[in-house]
Amino acid sequence: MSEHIVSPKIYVAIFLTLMAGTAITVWAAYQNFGAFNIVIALGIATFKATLVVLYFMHARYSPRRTQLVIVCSVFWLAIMLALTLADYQTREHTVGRLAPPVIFNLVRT
Amino acid sequence: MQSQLPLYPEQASNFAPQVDNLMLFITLICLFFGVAITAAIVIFFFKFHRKQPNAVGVPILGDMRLETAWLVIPLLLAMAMFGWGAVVYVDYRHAPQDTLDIYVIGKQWMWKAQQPSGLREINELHVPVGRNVRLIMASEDVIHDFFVPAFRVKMDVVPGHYNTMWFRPTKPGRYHFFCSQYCGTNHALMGGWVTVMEPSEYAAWLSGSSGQGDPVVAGEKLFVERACSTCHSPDGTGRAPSLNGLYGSQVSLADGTTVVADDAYIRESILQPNAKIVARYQPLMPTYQGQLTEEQILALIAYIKSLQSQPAPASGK
Amino acid sequence: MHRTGELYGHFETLEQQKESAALGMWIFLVTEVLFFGGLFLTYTINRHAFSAAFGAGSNTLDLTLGGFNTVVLIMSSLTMAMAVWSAQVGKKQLVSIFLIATVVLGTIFLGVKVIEYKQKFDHHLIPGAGFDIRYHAEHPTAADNAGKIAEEKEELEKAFAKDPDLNAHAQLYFSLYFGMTGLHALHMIVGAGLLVWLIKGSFAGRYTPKYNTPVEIVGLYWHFVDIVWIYLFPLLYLIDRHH
Amino acid sequence: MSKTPPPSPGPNMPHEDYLNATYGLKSWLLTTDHKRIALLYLGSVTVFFFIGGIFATLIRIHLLTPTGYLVTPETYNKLFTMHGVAMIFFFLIPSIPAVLGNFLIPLMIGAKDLAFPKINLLSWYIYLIGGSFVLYSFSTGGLDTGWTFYTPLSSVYSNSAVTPAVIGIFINGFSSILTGLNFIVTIHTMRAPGMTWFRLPLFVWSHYATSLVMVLGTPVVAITLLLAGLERMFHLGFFNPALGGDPILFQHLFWFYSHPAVYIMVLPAMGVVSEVIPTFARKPIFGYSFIAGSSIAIAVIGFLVWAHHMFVTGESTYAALTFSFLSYVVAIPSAVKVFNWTSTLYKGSISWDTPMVYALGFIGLFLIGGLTGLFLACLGLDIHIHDTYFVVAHFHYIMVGGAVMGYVGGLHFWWPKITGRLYPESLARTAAITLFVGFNLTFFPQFILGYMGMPRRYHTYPPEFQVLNVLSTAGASILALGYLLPMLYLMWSMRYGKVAGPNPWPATGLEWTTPSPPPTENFDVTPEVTWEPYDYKNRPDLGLTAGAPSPAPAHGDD
Ligand code: HEA
Ligand code: HEA
Ligand code: HEC
Ligand code: CUA
Ligand SMILES: [Cu+2]
Repeated sequence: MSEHIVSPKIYVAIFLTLMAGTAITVWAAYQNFGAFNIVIALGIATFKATLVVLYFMHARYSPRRTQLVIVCSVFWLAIMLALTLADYQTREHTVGRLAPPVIFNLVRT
Repeated sequence: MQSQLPLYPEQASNFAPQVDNLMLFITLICLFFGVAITAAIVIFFFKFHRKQPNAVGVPILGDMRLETAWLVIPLLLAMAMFGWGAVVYVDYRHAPQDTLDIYVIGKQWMWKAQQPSGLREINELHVPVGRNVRLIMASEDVIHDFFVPAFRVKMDVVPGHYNTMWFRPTKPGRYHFFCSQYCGTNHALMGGWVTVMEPSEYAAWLSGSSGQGDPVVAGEKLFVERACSTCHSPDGTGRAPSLNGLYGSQVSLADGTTVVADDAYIRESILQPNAKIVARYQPLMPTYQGQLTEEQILALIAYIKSLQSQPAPASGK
Repeated sequence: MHRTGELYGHFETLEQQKESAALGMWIFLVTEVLFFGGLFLTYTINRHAFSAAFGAGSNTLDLTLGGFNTVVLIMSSLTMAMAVWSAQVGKKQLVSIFLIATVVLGTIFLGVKVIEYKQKFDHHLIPGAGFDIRYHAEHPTAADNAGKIAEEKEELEKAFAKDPDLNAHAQLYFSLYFGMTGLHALHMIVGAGLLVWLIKGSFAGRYTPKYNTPVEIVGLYWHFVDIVWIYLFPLLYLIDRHH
Repeated sequence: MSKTPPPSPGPNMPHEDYLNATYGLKSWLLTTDHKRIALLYLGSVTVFFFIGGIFATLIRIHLLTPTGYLVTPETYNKLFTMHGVAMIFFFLIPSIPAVLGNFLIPLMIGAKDLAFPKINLLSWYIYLIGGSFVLYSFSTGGLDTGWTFYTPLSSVYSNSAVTPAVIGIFINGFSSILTGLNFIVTIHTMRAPGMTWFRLPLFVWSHYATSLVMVLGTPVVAITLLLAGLERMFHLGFFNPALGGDPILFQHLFWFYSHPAVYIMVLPAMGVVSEVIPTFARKPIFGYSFIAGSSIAIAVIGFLVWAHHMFVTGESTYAALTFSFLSYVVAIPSAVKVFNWTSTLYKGSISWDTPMVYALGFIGLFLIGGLTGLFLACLGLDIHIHDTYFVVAHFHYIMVGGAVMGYVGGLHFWWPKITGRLYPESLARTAAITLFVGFNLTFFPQFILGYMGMPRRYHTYPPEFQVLNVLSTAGASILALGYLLPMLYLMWSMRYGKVAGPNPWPATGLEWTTPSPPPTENFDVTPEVTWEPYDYKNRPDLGLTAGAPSPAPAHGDD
């Protein structure tokens, strides 16, 4: 495992990109893109996080095994989020959590 | 009707035979695998028992065809179980259009139900045979679960959500229902009876005309039907004071005062139980306001008056 | 477990030792991802159910402070990466300098966080009996800009119109806000402790091109904490800024 | 395959081993030797097994009569909760990994220790701290939420000592995480020369899979219980509907860990069985790569099925369909294992030494437990049997009949290696059979009870259920006796047992090439592995006659 030394130039370039990302995401927050606001905010965050992982954390130059570990973490997080949200998105029978409580008259007696 | 050791509860709803058939199907498949594997182990065990202390076995590393077979065949059988189970479940989760809707509320530790006519019951549920019944359920506190083994159905009752379940009773009778989601101290006591009635009887019951004749007899019947008896046991050991010898006696209250137990007091105890709390008891009793006709209240009072002969209980008097 | 120089006795080579340490840290970070993942899931589901309340809560946060902190934290990531580089190329003095810079930036971040918490406290935004999301709008201090306050009031009324239970649901937002930023801050504090330990080692000149595993491992951790913030910042501060 | 392992020292050659290398309490409490830490764990998980077992005994005595005369409802609820918590979090999850895994993984792969010996010790201390919190909760007010801690009961309504218990389990989670992390790294980086992935013992594979689950799942339950604890302490509303939260979310988060956690409990036991069967059938395991692969498959697919515990909570029908389907898929790798173990017996040279009795018992009971899992995974059936004694019987079959049997069997198998002494064979065999009989009598009636409709967690039940409950209690008494025996004779054998020698069975693993008990550094020289796993044919050093000369292995699959 000969180690790869990332040059400070790259570090600074990444840093500047991250700064730019931060600026853009703050700017975008004030624009109205409808539902896309969330997508944009999280998209930029993911872009930034990826840069940090790849360069600051050297994942780009790491052994395969490390890269696999990273992929796994993202994958398992995705399982948790996706399957749970799928349940919430496809519920039919429960009247939503905010629904007018028709039968609350009964509940309160 | 059933033997000492029955293997399944009575079948009293449309789902019961379906679930039992499913059970039989899966049991057969599993029996097959269970018996086959156990038999193989026993046979191999004896047939290939070590003959000399130093003997080793024949090295067999594996077999692709066998591996494939026992990957694929169980998978196919599993899919059959899944498919059949899914059909029953989807049916269960989608109530038909023409249901009789009954509201059910679970709270620690009792069940309240309200019939479409507005009539209310506690720890009891009356339904007509042959009608599709849908329960719309909510909880006041923690998660409960409404479970009728004879119907083979259950559904959690979740605070903040409204869950529904449906079934079609197929056989008149009285069946146990339980709370099947652990909900605290008296989880095991949070049950009652579902009464499945012929439609005409049900209609009569709804109109309250069942309590004709002697008010004491009617009152006694109500006392059981309305679950008074689940709390008020004659010997005063339950959660509530015994009502034996109550009428006309001095009752000491939690606030230190005493009252004479007359008709008005008993009436108030039934309709506004929290107005006067008996000493040493918790204000557990639910209100029956709006659930009893005046006639029924009178019948209950008449019944409580009749309980003079038995010895007076020690508590609260 | 005896030890020869930097090599612990149960390892055969320094390479093996370094590889193990790095893999260990990466796996630890996986557990951290899932740990924060549980919080993110809770956040997502509640945000979906109570978007008005979460929007209102989000708008009470101070974007200037949050943005400033984001910059500070990313900068600390840069200095951390530079500390690793310095060790790799054998510039022993730079290692100490960059590590100290990192710890200073981390402390600034935590300091700003304290200011923000204090503000929430003053504005009655701590979940519990005293919680009142209207409090600040109704009790502005002399320092507050009157126009902004009026705007805030109007926004709140709009939100209350959408969700009459706003006060209850905004508490959920703040529970999550304090939960998530609190756990993040806790990680920062642990990281700062590790940095101090590294700085001590660097003064002794311990980290060389041959042996710099501790710097690298702590670096991984520090960058991870940065990544968490990269997500927390938009989720807590930014979404629903537009009106 | 030409080289043979180095000859091991004779049985009676005195040597310095990990037990007698240093003396004194301090040398144990500050040890970083994985073997000593394993013994520290052995002691502490046994304490929790006792505690959990005493609760179980009280439960069973109470349920003798329908009204239950022993304890009040509150106490009963505390009993089964504390029974579940002690048994799951503090006994079964750490049992095999932290005791046998800790002891054996470095030995099996030819390493001097785990990759992070200090972290290994740390994780034992974390376990103790977590355990103390939980014991504190048990002794001050108890815990009555059910081991599942469903909200809002646990976070709002319960009057018992929930907060310390939740903190204790939260802390204990880190012990599990660190153990898993240590194993994964060790298996990746510490293997001896020649120990390739496909030469790893299946015990190591199953621990690798277990560690994956520990590392990926445990953090989620940690944060979940932390949130529930915060909710309780500060009246927050994450899961409390009265404040806007959602109790179902808690269940999702809880089961995201707790379903995979059942595989933390059973995979290591499967690993034990995969070692024991080839040893006592004296032949290579059938389908090595399938058994190894199925461990990984169980660990991965096991993460996709959690909401099968929530079929009647009102989760979406689509979600229920998905989770039921995947639950059936995850059953397939378990099936593969059972079939391969059974086939391994074919044309073996089978003995019925105690570990083998346990292993065969494991297969039988795991089979019943696993197959009844298929009933529960069936959507239409689960609406009837959910939260009844059917579920209780299902999981005891797997966890007690399966995992605990595997654990006790494994302890017997490696006892000579751990202590250097043999246990009394016929007594041990008797105990194993007693356990098997007592176990079935205790839990089989519960399947029928469950189908008849007896809900679980009931301190009182309708009288028609009494007969079966009495049977179950009777079985539990036999079971208790069955557990008492090994505890006594194993302790006895530490001093008085026959000296075992390095390889009493004989078995093929690397751990058997070093003296018993092993020296502190495990091997006198770093071993080099030149043989395939479970290979009896090319191992003249084992001193076995290869029987009739057999042809080259047919149908090699790896
Ligand atoms: C070690 C513990 C362990 C293990 C390994 C398992 C394994 C399985 N479990 Fe179990 N389970 C628990 C412990 C465990 N479980 C516990 C503790 C609970 C209750 C929690 C609580 O509520 O308190 C529970 C509850 C539980 C439920 C929820 C019940 C309910 O509350 O309504 C379900 C539902 O799907 C389920 C299913 C399964 C399945 C499909 C498997 C499968 O992995 C089993 C696979 C094995 C086999 C199938 C046997 C071998 C196969 C063959 C011989 C071939 C034939 C196979 C086919 C034809 C497919 N389990
Ligand atoms: C690893 C897990 C594990 C283990 C090993 C056991 C072991 C046992 N369990 Fe347990 N059990 C659970 C996990 C486990 N259980 C869980 C998770 C629950 C659900 C909890 C909940 O609902 O929240 C549960 C619930 C549960 C119930 C249902 C309670 C209810 O729903 O109301 C019952 C009832 O019979 C029961 C019985 C037993 C018995 C008889 C044993 C026996 O195998 C125990 C035998 C062991 C001993 C007895 C101790 C050792 C022996 C000695 C020291 C000898 C001397 C002792 C005597 C002479 C008494 N358990
Ligand atoms: C959930 C349990 C419960 C049920 C059901 C219940 N009660 Fe009660 N009842 C109590 C408790 C507890 C008290 C004592 C505390 C109080 O006064 O509220 C009480 C008090 C009373 C009293 C006053 C007794 C006295 O000693 O002064 C009367 C009369 C009474 N109940 C009648 C009834 C009748 C009639 C019914 C059915 C229609 C009924 N109760 C159903 C729990 C119950
Ligand atoms: Cu209500 Cu259990
Ligand atoms: Cu499960």
